[in-house]
Amino acid sequence: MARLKLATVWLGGCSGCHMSFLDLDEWLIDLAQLADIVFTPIMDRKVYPENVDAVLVEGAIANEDHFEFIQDVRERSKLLISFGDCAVTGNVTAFRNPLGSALPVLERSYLELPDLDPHLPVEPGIVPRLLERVVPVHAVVKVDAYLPGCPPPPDRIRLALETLVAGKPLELHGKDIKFG
Amino acid sequence: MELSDLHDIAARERANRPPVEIRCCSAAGCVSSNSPAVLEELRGAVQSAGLQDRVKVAAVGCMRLCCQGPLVQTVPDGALYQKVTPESAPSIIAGLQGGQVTAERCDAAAPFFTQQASVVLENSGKIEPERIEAYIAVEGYHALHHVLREMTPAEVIQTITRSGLRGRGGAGYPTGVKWATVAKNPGERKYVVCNADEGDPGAFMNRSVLESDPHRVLEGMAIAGYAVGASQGYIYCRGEYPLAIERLQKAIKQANQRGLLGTDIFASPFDFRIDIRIGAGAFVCGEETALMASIMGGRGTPTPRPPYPAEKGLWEMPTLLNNVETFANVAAIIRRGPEWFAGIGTERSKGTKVFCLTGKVVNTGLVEVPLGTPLRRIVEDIGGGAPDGGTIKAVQTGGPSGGCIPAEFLDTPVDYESLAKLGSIMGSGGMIVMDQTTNMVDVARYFMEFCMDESCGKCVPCRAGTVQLHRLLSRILAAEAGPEDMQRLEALCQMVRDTSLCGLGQTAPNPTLSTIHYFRAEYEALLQKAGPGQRRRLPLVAATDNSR
Amino acid sequence: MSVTTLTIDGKLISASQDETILDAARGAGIQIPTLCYVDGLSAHGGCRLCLVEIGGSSRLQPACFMKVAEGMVVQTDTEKLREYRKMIVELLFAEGNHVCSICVANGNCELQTQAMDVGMDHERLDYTYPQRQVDLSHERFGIDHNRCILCTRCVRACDELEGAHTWDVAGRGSNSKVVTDLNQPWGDSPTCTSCGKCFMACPTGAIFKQGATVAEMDHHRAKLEFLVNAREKKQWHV
Amino acid sequence: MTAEAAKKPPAHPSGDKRFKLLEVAMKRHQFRQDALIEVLHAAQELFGYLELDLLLFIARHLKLPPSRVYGVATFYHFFTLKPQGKHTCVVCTGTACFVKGADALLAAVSKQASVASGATTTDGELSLLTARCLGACGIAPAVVLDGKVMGHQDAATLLSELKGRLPDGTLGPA
Repeated sequence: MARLKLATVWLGGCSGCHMSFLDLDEWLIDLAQLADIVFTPIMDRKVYPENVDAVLVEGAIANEDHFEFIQDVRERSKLLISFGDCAVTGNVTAFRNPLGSALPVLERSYLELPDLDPHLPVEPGIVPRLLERVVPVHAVVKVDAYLPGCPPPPDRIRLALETLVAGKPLELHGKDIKFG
Repeated sequence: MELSDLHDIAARERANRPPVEIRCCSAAGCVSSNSPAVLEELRGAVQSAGLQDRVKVAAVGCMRLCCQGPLVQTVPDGALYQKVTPESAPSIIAGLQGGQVTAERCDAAAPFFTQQASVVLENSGKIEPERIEAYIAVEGYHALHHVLREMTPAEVIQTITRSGLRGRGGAGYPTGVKWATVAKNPGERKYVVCNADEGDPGAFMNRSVLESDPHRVLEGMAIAGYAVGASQGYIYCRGEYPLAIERLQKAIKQANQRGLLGTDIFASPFDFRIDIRIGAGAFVCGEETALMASIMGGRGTPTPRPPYPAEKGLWEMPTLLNNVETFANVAAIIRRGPEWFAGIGTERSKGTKVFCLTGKVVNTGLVEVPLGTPLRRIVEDIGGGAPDGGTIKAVQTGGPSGGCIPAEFLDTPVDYESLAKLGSIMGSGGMIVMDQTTNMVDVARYFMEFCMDESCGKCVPCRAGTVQLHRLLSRILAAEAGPEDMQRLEALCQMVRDTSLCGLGQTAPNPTLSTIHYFRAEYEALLQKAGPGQRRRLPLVAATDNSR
Repeated sequence: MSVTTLTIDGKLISASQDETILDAARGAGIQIPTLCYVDGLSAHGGCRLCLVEIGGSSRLQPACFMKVAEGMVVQTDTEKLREYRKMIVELLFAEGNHVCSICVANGNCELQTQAMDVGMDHERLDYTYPQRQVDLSHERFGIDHNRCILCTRCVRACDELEGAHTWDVAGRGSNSKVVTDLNQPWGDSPTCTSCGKCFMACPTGAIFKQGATVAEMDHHRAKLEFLVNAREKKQWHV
Repeated sequence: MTAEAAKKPPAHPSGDKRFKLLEVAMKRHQFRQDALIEVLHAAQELFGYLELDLLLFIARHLKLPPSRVYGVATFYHFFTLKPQGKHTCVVCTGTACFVKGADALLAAVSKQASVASGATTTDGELSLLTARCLGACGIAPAVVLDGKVMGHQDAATLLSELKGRLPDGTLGPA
């Protein structure tokens, strides 16, 4: 059997889901026996590769880079798994949505609070523009499975990865789909 | 008050009637087209022509062809005038003396008038609604007398049952069965409630009946009170109908003064009081449990049934709830017999039904026809078809709870079962014609917005489900939705229909479901327009380059 | 009291005539999900989670309201009901701003538990992100309307158990919200006795104890039933 | 009757005669709690809108919890807790009016006067409101301007009628 090509992606989130992933500790060594990690924010690779078997996506879609990138990820991956509450629900990243737009947050952070040189950051091509609304991943691309949790506890991640490696459909139940 | 007194009043009324009567509509439709000024001009012209002894100017109720108001009719010759202005009005009086009439003639022999029936509206446009004597002169309150003196409550209920009358508020529940249930349920007090919270947009039959012939409703309620053993009645009337409320108040006062309501009616031991409760702008209060909550001074939120109002209604007592039009049929049934009534209509839908014909149709106004009349006769013969050479695309019946019937089914007889078979309902009687310019997805969204705004908020599927349905419909309409949204729309429609607490939520998906059923192509076209969307477009405008 | 026999999920059950389907089912160890229902308070019938199928009727009925009847055949867990329950929970999540990860009730929340029970692993509907307020004016409690599911348990607890009727529902439809008195700050309420029954009744983290932090708050909901038994039956179940 | 039950709430301290009239209206209903909606109708007729102070006055006289009074007052669309503009323009959005272009009427006034539906212009001159259905479908689309029902309206006729009633400035440039 061909080794699973696995990727992880970090969008609008706090990286907590990736930390939880790293909390799998020595099981990561077992995982390395079963799968190749072909793309992840914790290794230095700039371009998302083709023909990824499964990808764990952390974080919500909060800016235009996320929006473009997730579509590349979708096109190049067989299975896309929303990884953690930000990807699944928007979670804390989407906290600003009830304000109606991104502007109140930017104004608060960059105009009202700073003592020195208050201005809105505008760096086309360097700082991606924020979307008016933060949306969960499945609002933009098709998602194949969901792994909720803030962050998903390591044993839940392990269960998911073991299922994927075994080539079984990933469907979690009961406490394994607990939000928060 | 005795029967002889009724006869005396009627005789006096007839004796005092001058040879010519000029009837001017004073119902709300014509009032907004300036009929009060027309009325004043007519009265002035009679004065100045010195015709007071020969000509009477009467403010009557609705003459049905609302789009051509104000309407004026001269009796006995029956000449009918439309769009009468204060300027053209005096010429009608001049015409009586051979002068030239400049007021616009309306063809009283047109199908709009000749193809209609008259049971509920038999007095409408003929008698003065603000005078009880006028009602008594057309045998008003005779049925109540007959019932109190000659019939037992059981016999009254039997008569109503035999007539085959069904509730005119929407669902068509057999009236006699309902009365029998309230009558047999024990309770130290019982109530009769008239639902005059006519909330369906595009429906004003009840307003018209209340403004044109209010005593008819009071008499029907009193008969019902006797039949079920109630001594208190409430009329719950929409606040949007100030004229109807005013006329009801006057009518109740007159009936009380004449001893036709109150205590010991017709020297019998029967007491019956009627009070008005004025709604305050909440469609959901047309639902019977919400209506009762509102009568008791609370938020108009429904409660699960059972228990039904017939068991535990107002203040936990057995309560009979019927709609205005249902009560308006009662006295006629008693007067003319159940067999007469059962002879009108179809096997399972007896009697007539009043519809409000509006929308993209030449003749808009009130239409009363026997149940079972083909829809085509109503919209094409009586209604005159679509205006400006247009073609009829669909007819919407039943308001926000109803559906859109496509033109290919215009030959369907209008009765409870046939409409239900087409995915619509009779409802209270709104009938809105749509022509080829009408976008059916927009219609579905319009009704969903209505239900969303009118949801009371008590149950989750209606409160939150209508919001989601409205969003989905808006997205489809904006050509931003995909096939999965369409699937979700249909699934959510079913869920809201099956799980909502009351009729509002249970029927809120109907206009959407019926337009999907008959006009799916219009939905598909919008999905096509949205395209498959290989790469999703940026759905949301970015904010950061707003550098100020 | 006459006894009725009925079938719930294929199990023959006897119940007293005035019992609801919910009571009868629970008595027989059959769990029907609820959110707006809470022991000790009157039934509300708003959340629709406890809808059941009754043989011979096409209409689903709320188990918390519907009384048992002789020979009744009830199904509480069909595929249709499961799907509808899931949609109800999704509607609730889409309607408010529920962020479990930073909620005081995380781990003690009935909505969160329902989401797990109905198998909701993501939201299929659009989040609406309403703009809602947080009121921290009361010295002991706070209310975060973002987490309110309008179950009215606080309203009923305050009215039926405490008798103060500080809470009620204002507005309507999706603009409904629970208010104290004339929609004034809770801390200024002249009718509130600070008894905490609304807090005990709340199924989510909407009404919370001041100073509670993420995931540490328990509501002690059984206290309400304890009070009812003590007050009405003069029985203290300690 | 106990002393507690007989306790009558004090007259309103403002001395405003309208409170006296409202008391008379409540008395006509024997201060019955189930007459709350009738009393709210009367109060709004007298005062134009329902201030919190007024709601509290009603709660005290009917011996109802304030939250209940507030809940009922905000449930029904007829009742308003905010003062209305000097002029009111109610656009009927019933089905017959919808089919005949009520949306366009609403949009025209909303745009011209820069006021959202349900709100009042900043100068307090005009409140733009909608009605579910006036029951005047025969003359659709219908509008009620300062209490007067006008049928067969279009954006031009309605705006020119408004122009005649409103001071310069309430309606923006054409």
